[in-house]
Amino acid sequence: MATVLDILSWVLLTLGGVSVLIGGIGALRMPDLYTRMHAASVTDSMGAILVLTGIMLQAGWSLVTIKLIAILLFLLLTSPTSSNALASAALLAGTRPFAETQQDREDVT
Amino acid sequence: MYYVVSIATLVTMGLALVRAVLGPSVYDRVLAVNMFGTKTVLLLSVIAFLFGRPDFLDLALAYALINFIGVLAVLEFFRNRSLRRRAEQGEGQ
Amino acid sequence: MNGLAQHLPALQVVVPMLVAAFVVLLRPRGLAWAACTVASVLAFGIAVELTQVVLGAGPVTYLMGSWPAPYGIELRVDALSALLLLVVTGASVFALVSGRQSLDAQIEVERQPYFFAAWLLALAGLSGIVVAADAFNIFVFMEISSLASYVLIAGGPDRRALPSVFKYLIMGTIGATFYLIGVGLIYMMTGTLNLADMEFRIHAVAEQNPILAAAGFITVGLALKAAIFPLHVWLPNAYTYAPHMATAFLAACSTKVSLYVLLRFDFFVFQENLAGHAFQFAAYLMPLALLGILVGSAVAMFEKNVKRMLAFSSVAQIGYMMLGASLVTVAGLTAGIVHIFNHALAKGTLFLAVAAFAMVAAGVRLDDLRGIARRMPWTFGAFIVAGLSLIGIPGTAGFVSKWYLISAAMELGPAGLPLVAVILISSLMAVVYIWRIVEVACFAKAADEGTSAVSVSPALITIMWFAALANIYFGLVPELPLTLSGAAAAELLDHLP
Amino acid sequence: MIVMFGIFLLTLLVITAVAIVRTENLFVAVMLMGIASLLIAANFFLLDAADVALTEAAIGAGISTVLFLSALALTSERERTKSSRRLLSLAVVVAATLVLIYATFDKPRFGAADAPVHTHVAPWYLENTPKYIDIPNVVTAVLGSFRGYDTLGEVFVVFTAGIGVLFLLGSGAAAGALPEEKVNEGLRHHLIPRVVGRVVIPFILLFGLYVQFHGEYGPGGGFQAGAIVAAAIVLFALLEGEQRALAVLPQRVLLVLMACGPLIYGAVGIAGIALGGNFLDYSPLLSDPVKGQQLGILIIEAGVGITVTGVLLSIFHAFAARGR
Amino acid sequence: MEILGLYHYWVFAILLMTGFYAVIAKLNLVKKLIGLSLFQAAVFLLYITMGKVDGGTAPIFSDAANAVFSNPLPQVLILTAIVVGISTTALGLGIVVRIKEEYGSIEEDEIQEIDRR
Repeated sequence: MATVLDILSWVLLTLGGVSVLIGGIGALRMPDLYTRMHAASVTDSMGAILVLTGIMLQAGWSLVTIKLIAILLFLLLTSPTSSNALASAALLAGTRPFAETQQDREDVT
Repeated sequence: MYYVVSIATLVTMGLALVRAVLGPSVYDRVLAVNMFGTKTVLLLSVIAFLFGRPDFLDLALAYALINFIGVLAVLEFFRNRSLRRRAEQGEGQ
Repeated sequence: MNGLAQHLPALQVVVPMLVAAFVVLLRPRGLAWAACTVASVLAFGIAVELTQVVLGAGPVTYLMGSWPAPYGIELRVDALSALLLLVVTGASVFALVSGRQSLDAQIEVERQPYFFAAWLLALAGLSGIVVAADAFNIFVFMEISSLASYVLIAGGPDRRALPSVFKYLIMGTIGATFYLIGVGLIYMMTGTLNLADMEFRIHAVAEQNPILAAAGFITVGLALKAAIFPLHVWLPNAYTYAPHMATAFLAACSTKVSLYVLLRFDFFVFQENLAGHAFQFAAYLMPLALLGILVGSAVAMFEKNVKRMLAFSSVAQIGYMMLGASLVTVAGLTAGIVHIFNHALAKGTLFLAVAAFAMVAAGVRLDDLRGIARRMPWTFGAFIVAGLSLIGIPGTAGFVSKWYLISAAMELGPAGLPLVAVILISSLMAVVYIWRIVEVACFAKAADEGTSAVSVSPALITIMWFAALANIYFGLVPELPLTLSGAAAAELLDHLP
Repeated sequence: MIVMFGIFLLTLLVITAVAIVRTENLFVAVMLMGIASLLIAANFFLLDAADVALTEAAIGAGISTVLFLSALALTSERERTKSSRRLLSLAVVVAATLVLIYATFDKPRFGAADAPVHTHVAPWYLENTPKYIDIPNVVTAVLGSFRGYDTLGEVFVVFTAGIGVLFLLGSGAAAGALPEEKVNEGLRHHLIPRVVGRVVIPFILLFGLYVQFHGEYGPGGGFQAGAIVAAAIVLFALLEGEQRALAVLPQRVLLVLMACGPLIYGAVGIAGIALGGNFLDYSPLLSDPVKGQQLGILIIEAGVGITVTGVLLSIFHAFAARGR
Repeated sequence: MEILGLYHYWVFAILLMTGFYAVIAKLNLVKKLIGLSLFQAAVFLLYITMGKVDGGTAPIFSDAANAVFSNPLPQVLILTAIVVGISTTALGLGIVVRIKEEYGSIEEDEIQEIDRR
């Protein structure tokens, strides 16, 4: 049983690491704000879930797990909220998605 | 295995930093700051286990919420600015 | 009361601090001044009591929280700290008791509780630095006093107070941070923060480089705070645009406390521990002190704003104190330290008189003071007495310190002659700038008589004259400051076993 | 390996610092400052300073960012002029850097256990904390008791900054009389952040209390808790409008909080004198000296937390009131 | 490892001087304060670095932890210094806001220009 849990948690951790990395590359390489945000926020949540669950499996059932769950819940609540607020603030300021025009972007920098 | 995750997180933090420095718009930078914050939270959780001191997870929790507040403060600030600009433009016409 | 006596070093700091927290809550705003004055007088009483104890029984130490010395924080009051405590608390009492009217005119009643709380915090911070025997504790109290001083100066009615105080804040913080770096480096090499412990443990340190770097950082940082030439650039504007009474308080004591810390470090911690210590003083600090004396006095001669003129004169006077210390002899140190006391008396009185002038005249520029001597003969009389003391006329306090300084310089033999020349030249310059005010005040025709119907409060006149007479008293009977500074100098130079 | 992590983070920090100085947009500088704070805090964590890391994150990345932004909202967001005396400053700075690096060669190496710092005073704290105070967190023991006088001074530094800002900017009470529609709305009509905020804020407050009272056992204490509670209320003000935050905690109350913290701290110190010890000696508070120390630390930490909350919120409101 | 053992101190030196450069060379008052924060942060790093012991852990006793603890004293000092730093920054920002209200500018040279008039 312990080995199964171990293997499972390693797999989760590795996947988490990979998705975190993908998010980072996406945020760097994507062409405009909204696509970058897409790359960053989706993998952000994904990575957080995978990594924290992986750690949880390692930690076993204790106060630590509760803290980890609290962190995970907090990240899952706030991270999309930040993204949402960011997108709406950017839209309000007049940043248009890449496909429409590239001109506007220069105005708001 | 914790090392793998830590290294991936560290590299991502570096990438986020590059995005924050390059911009180009302020919103890109906010995005980068937010990402940077969540990656720090993950890094701290992992390192707490790496150290064998899981009681330090409190720190990760604190970072998560401070980061949230910081990002919202920045955005609130921009919103006010755009609203003000819009109002000024409206008066101008 | 006997039980409380042993806690005096702690109470010296804690009483004004706690009253400050209490003052902001006072509902009738006018009470703030009264509470502040009472706390200040109390602090002065404690300082007098401590001085007596120190004169009688030697240095007093106090262990905060009863923890033994290098582990807990130790307070230590010796002759030098006692002298400084008298200056700090005395200046506060004089400025507060006489300053009600002037402060009411310059600070709105609504904001007064904050102002007086800041005043008490400045007082507590300065006394805290003086009684501390722990390098980091000095930093903490330095920050309390600095932040509070920024608030006091920013209270000035002229908007130019704001850029001046910002400059002071930047330079003050850089100074404090440099000090912190220096303390960090010493801590790194010795593992302790207690000054006495530090001194003995530096002996054991083989590598001199970090200690040398630390000495450099601490000297530069404290020189910034003490406004030692050429790092004095924040001082003239800050003192010019501060509320008059805040200027009187801060000019009398704030830079001197930083100078005190510098002396503490240079003579207690580094003296026997750095190769060529005395030489470093003579080579680096003495030229700065001399230049400071000359440049400060010279600029003061051409200033048109009286407060600025006196501020530049302060830069020169700090030079005198540094000059005394840089001789690294008992006579020189005694002269420098006694000048701390005498200059506080003279400069404090002068700024009180300026505050009184400002109540009646339109401003404190030379042109505003035309014919002021006829309109305010009493105030002007006190101003003259303090001015003579600043110049160093025999019979005044200023003469005592200059006399000691000159005799200390003569001890050097022929090499001391240029120093004597500088002191004499600078005294002549002081005659010039004080004379310029006298000339305008006595002989120039007032532009329009009776611009204001305000009369100066009796409290201000009384205190001013009291201070002016103190200038004469300590010129004729200089035992108290001389005993204290002699003891302090002896202790600074030969405290090593 | 962990050392390599630290070196990587430090390198990122240097890059951030250079970017902060080079950018001409002050927002960007402030945001990068936030990143720099997180980096520094992460480094502190790697260097075994959990308490400091928590403080740096809460104060450097959270409160400091909020304060800078409030000030920027009232001033301007761009540097207008280029820097002056560029070459001279650069020369001074490069020279000083070289001197500093030169001076490092005699320093004890990073982490060396035989360095003087680790052999002289510090071991005493590690040995005697269980004996005299008996709480697991040595940092809290040193902060609260062994060097409690420094902490008292620090509380007064915060207090001074608070009254300084109130003196300069006014307490904002007068501005409260503005008509309701002029009032800054915050993210009010933004549904999602508000809903999430309502869920999250109580937990942040709870977490703040946990940090406050868990400070004797784990990383935490009055400063961190005060900053976290203040941050929670700032979040409330951002989401629900500053007026509602003021209605919950009016300026007058904040002022009382601000002054009460130092008074509580001072009162504990005076109690030490009254009960026959020295100032800030907590041992006589209870018949068992160790329990007395614990009680003293608990009370002074509460005083610290109260002051920090009061001051930070007062400052925040003072800035916000200027903007109306 | 000899060189790596000093890397932390070098970063301290570089950060310190980066902040210092911003303080002396920049004319914008807010930028000066940002530089000042950086300058102070560098000192925090110096202190915390010297408190680290190889193989040590945070000075908080726990059942599982090994016996080597890092030095608590620098941490206490820096806790204090961080709070002092934010206090200075807050007061500085208050002054900057007032300067902006009185002068309409937060650039040092422009303010000097206005005062000279």
